[in-house]
Amino acid sequence: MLSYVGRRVLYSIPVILVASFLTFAFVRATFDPTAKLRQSRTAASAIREERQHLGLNEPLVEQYGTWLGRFVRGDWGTSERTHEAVSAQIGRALWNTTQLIVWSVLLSAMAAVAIGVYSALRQYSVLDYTFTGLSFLGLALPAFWFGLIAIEFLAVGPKQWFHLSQPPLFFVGLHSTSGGVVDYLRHLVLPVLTLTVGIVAGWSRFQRASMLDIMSSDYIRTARAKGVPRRRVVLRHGLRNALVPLVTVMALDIGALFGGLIITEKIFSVPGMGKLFFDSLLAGDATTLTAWLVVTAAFIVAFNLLADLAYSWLDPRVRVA
Amino acid sequence: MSSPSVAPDAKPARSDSAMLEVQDLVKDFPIRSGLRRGTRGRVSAVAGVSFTVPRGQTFALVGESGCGKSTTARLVLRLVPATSGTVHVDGVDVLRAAPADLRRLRSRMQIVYQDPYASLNPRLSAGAIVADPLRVHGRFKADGPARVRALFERVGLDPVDVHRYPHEFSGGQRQRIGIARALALEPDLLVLDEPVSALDVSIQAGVLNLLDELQRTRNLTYLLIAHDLAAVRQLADLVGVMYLGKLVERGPADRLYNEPQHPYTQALLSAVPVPDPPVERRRRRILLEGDLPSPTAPPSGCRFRTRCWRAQPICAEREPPLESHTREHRVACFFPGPDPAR
Amino acid sequence: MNAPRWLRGAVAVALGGVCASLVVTPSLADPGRSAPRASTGGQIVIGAEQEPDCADWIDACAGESWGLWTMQEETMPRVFDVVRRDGRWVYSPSILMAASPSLSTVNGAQVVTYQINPQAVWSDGVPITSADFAYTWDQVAHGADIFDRTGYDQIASVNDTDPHTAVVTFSTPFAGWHQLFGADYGVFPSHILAGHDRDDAMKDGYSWSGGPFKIQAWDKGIDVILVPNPRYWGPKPRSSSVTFKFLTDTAAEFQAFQGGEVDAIYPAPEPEAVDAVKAGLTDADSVVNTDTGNIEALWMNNAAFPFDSVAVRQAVAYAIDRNAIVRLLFGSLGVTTATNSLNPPILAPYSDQQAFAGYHLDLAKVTQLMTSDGWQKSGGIWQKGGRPAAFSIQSTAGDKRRELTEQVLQAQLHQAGFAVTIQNTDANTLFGTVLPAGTFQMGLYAEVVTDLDPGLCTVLCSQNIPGPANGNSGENWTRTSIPTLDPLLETVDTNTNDAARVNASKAADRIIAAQQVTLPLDPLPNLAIWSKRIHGVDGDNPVYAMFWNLSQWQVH
Amino acid sequence: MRPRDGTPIPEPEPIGPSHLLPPADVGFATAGGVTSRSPWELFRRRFRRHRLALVSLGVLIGLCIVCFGAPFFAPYARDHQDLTLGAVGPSWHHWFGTDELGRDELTRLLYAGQISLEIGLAVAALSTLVGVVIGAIAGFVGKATDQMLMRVTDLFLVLPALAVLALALEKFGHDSFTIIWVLAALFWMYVARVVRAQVLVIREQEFVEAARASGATGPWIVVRHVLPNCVGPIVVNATLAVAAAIVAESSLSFLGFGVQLPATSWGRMISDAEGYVGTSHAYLLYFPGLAILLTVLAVNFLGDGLRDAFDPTSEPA
Repeated sequence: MLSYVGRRVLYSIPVILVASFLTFAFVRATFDPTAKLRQSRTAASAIREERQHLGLNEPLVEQYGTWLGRFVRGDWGTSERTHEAVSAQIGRALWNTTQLIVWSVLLSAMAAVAIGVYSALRQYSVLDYTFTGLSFLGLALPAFWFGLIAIEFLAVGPKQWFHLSQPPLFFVGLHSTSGGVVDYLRHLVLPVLTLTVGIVAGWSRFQRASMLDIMSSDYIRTARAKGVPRRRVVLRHGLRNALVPLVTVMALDIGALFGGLIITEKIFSVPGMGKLFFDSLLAGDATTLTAWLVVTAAFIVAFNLLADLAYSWLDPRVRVA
Repeated sequence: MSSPSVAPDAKPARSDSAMLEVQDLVKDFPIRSGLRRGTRGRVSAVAGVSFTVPRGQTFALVGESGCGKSTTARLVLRLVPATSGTVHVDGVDVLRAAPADLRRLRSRMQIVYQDPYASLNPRLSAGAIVADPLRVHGRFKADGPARVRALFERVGLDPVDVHRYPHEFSGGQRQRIGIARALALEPDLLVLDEPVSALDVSIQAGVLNLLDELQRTRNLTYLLIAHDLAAVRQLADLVGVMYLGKLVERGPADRLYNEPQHPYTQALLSAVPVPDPPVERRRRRILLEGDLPSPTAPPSGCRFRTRCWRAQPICAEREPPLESHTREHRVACFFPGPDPAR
Repeated sequence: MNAPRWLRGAVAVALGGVCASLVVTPSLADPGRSAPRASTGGQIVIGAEQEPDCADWIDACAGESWGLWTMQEETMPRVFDVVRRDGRWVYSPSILMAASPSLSTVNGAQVVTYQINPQAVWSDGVPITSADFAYTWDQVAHGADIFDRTGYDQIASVNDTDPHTAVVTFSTPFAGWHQLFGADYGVFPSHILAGHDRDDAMKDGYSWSGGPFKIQAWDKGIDVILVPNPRYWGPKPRSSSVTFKFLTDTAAEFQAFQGGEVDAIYPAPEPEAVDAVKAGLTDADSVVNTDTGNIEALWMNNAAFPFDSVAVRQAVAYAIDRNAIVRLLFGSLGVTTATNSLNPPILAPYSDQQAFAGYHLDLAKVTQLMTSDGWQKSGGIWQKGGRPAAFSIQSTAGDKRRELTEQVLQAQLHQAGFAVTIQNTDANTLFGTVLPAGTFQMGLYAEVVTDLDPGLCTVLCSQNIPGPANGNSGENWTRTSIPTLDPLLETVDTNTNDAARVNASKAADRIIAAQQVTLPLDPLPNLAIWSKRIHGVDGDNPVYAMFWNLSQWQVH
Repeated sequence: MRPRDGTPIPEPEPIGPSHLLPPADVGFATAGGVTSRSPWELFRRRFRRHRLALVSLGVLIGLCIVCFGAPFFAPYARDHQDLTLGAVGPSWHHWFGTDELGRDELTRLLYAGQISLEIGLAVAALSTLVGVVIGAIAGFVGKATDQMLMRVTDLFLVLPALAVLALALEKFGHDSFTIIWVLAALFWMYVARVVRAQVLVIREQEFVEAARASGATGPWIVVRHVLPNCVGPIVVNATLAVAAAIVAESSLSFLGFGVQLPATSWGRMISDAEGYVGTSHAYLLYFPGLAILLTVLAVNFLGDGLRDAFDPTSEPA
């Protein structure tokens, strides 16, 4: 087991290294870190100094080497857009994004497991069909459109129809100036809802399929035949085994979320990773973009790793293979 | 049980024109594991097998599953690369043939599989399956359809069915499709990998008769793989018994069936029911104790010693060579001898 | 339920997480940032459609209007205010000044003397002195990575021997001296900053102030909270706090106002906001100010085909129904006529606001100009020497108003025989790469003037064409090069005699129009929208926006 | 597939690390008692059972006809402006209303559909082609080639898709041609993985060995024996890729990286109407969103039907 973990971890390192090099090269090829200087009315000497400082005149591989050296030592550079340490920027953004992810994942996981198990046990029941229909709808809804519609009908609409002084749900940022718990929750509902709709749809379909698969397997039939109570069979044998693949998929999806909330954060003005990326992209902030891409790729790799490990931990057969 | 195939006049028994000659064939599979995925050990699936099959004869390779007989069959056809040893088909070195030569060679040796389901492409019609080897070798041409139909007839299928798909045939019919495919290129050597073991007993005889008839009319050479001796009695001219990657006994079929020398052969034969009820009742069945040892760590000396009732200390020390018992009958045992029970 | 132990565990952890985060939530915000509750004026929340990148106002990272509006004008002391007097916007000495700054000539050099109000103090009680003026000038003129040194680099010295009098001596005449220590930068506290890295100390916000408010907390990406500066010597703020909430764009800003998340917005005049004003806002007031420093124009690359021909530039001007575009965009605000000068409305005294009035939709005139220039129509499109009159318009992607404008232009120009494609990129690429490099034919973007001094030389004088001489940093992106224009615009920049400036500026306007260097399109009205909850909002200011009297706002 | 924010990428099966791929749908037609003539016939029968999938196919074909036949079906000329009319809500003359320039929203929706569908179909075709080739090579050749190709695949999967898309479009410009190949470049890995997993299983089948034994070369085996047995998953994947590409394109448009005006796509139309939330012009937001919803829903149902129809383990009618 230890050697398996070790091998997986070791394998992740070159992936991250190559990914970071490609990212670095691509961002360098796309953006000129001195473009911002040219926009302001600074003399050409300032641009020359900046080029010198960033080593833009060196060969690309050498630039990458320097960058990587600094990066692993925690010096992620200074944002060209805000003159702030990139690590501080990303740290702050990560915290906000993480809040969205934690709530969405918690909610989605509970709903998806409940729906999946119910649908599998009561296959072809009315509710199963309803859930299936809803999940197809959830999968087809473009997140940004759903977000806007949600704002229209759950926040702005009610406020206008009932002449409220405040909308029932907030849709700007994660808290108000003097926010308390209720304020925080009112801010969370819409972005979390927007995220959850898509996630639950996918996960519940998956959980239903894997639960159906397990429930029709021989050992479940054996357990039923032996007279084990149905509830016990479902929970102890069925659900437990059906959760294994779901946990894996969840881990993979969560990894992708860290760099994947660009649209949700834009719609709800949440200053997270997605908004940081978007702002940096529009400002051509090469330093931030590079670090951002490497960090999000690292999250995906780390959660892939976690998925592998979770899978091998939950299903010991994999370790042998 | 009288076997028509052992009649000496039925086939030319000229050992000088050996169709298939296998020498010291070895196949090791590496076992990988650990952090660096290094080679931890080896599984000797085939550990030095030699035999010769004269043209027009049938060599039956018999042994429990996992003994390496199917691997040997695939090594002979070079479907898996051998670790060492040689295979000559009609004097041509198969294992060292250049790709172009190998292609030519392959049209002369074909294989019929055990599983009539997995061995037929479900997305192709029966006709297309039979025609596939012809197309591969560019021999389909204008008369292709006619040839396919002739092949269908030859193996006892209705040529009308060329457009049907494998799932629409019965198991026996499928096996005939597989035989027709193998015959399409008019090969000299057929490798039959347990050709009837997946079929119902009632159908087995039909397929075996077909194979027998084909051998006689086309002077085919067979390498017949089987897991029990009874099944091959009808076809076999020569028999080799394999245990854990090694031949333990080899010889003409009648000798081997009548005077088995190796305890393992005797054990295998004892499992075969005898049609004569009084004999059957008198017969003592030899039950092998224990499981087949792991091929990763075969027992020292004689590989069969762990399950052998005749085993002596020497069996653990040295490996018994495959020695002549009589002229063509060879046994790898320090204590060969007739089965006391028979 | 007979749930397995591990499942119970999972549920417990999940519930625990919910509870824990509920408990933790209040501390999500910095402990010190929850605004004081005991106050009469209440808390005001304003939507800002852009977050300033940094708060070091003289650094290259600053320079956005929202930086001025959200923090700078509330915390930095300045020498002049911009006020409306007799129907026009003029400079007026601020509360920092004891007397109106005086302009004189000493030994042939331009000298400006500032008398500092002895009551003026920083938030720590230290008086604002001439040393602060000297420090500010030194930082702008000699600092690294400065946004704009214009004017400050013409100052020879700042005499701060008298703490209450700053005497600024210029090396070369600078007509726009009113801007200095004003809206763009203000005055910096030398006693706090001198000897420190100014950029480090200021870029993420600062706690000192020389204005009515001070910055309590700038939560990047979320909001900035201002609270009254107790040491302010002027009128005390009425509200207990002002929060500027950062929203992603005009659309989000407007949504937030509609949804009641913010009390006031100052949106760019984008269609959705204009639309709402037209539809009538419920429980809200609004002000539309057309007397602004912003105009939208079509900037033609005078060095690139087909705009290297005067006739083509003029023909294009006759092919466009500019008034129709203005009516489409702002008709509902009562703005119906196009801008006819490259000097925006607040510079009316210095410009011929009707210079371009002669250009109006006239297809016959287009035909006449084009044929006389050697063009022939083929397939509905003008051709000359085998080249069609085809060009692309470039603008900032994602700007609804500009995209609509472009599509109308495209349709109108097509009618007149010009094949137009639209090619938008993000602002950074457009202003950082495309325009300086001159790889464009026609650009659609705004001219923004934040002071009351005319200064078209920067964008139209031939010596400011990006090139080796100015290190490619020139801003004459249209590559305008008219020998008779250069001296006039230089006079506007350097002559301290106001009458001479006015004459030169108006003459320049007429040359620009005659040559049809580039085409002013529409005035960009300022739009101030606020909830009826808020009292004290007193209209718009072309420089300081609706926030010019922020200290007088209060919640009803 | 989870076409959701940020992962607008087809995931036909929830795809885990490659060893997690369910080999479930690789059993071969063993359905007894079926008297149909060919797998194709079998497929058609199963598919016809799927009412919803049939309806979806009809909807999609209909959408394609009206969008690509927009010059015939659209009530107004393309980009016809009526500045004096401006934006008004749905009426008898303009069923879906008009936009700010007085352009008929329905007409615009049809022409926008051309671009959305075009991008969806082209991306699906291109990414499937690339994915099949790479997956087949990796699976069939194996060893170092497989290792290398799979590492490249992993690398592509590790990058945050939407961000890289936006970055790439920033670099290469955003005409629909660029959007297509950039999307395809980030979509092929899913097909490649599925095909590889299939090939890995199929190449161990005895009929493949039989073909080798008869002297068939690698390409022959792949084209004649291996790929025909992967058709199901490939087609299902390609179908879902259409939906994912449409959603991905609309997401990019929403971020401002869509096609250049006056051309427009459904995503761009939503993006343009973003600011009208809570105003009387909110109808401009509804129709393009419904168009995307309808298309993606239909494509997903179709994919679901195809999956069942191709799955040999599903019970016969």
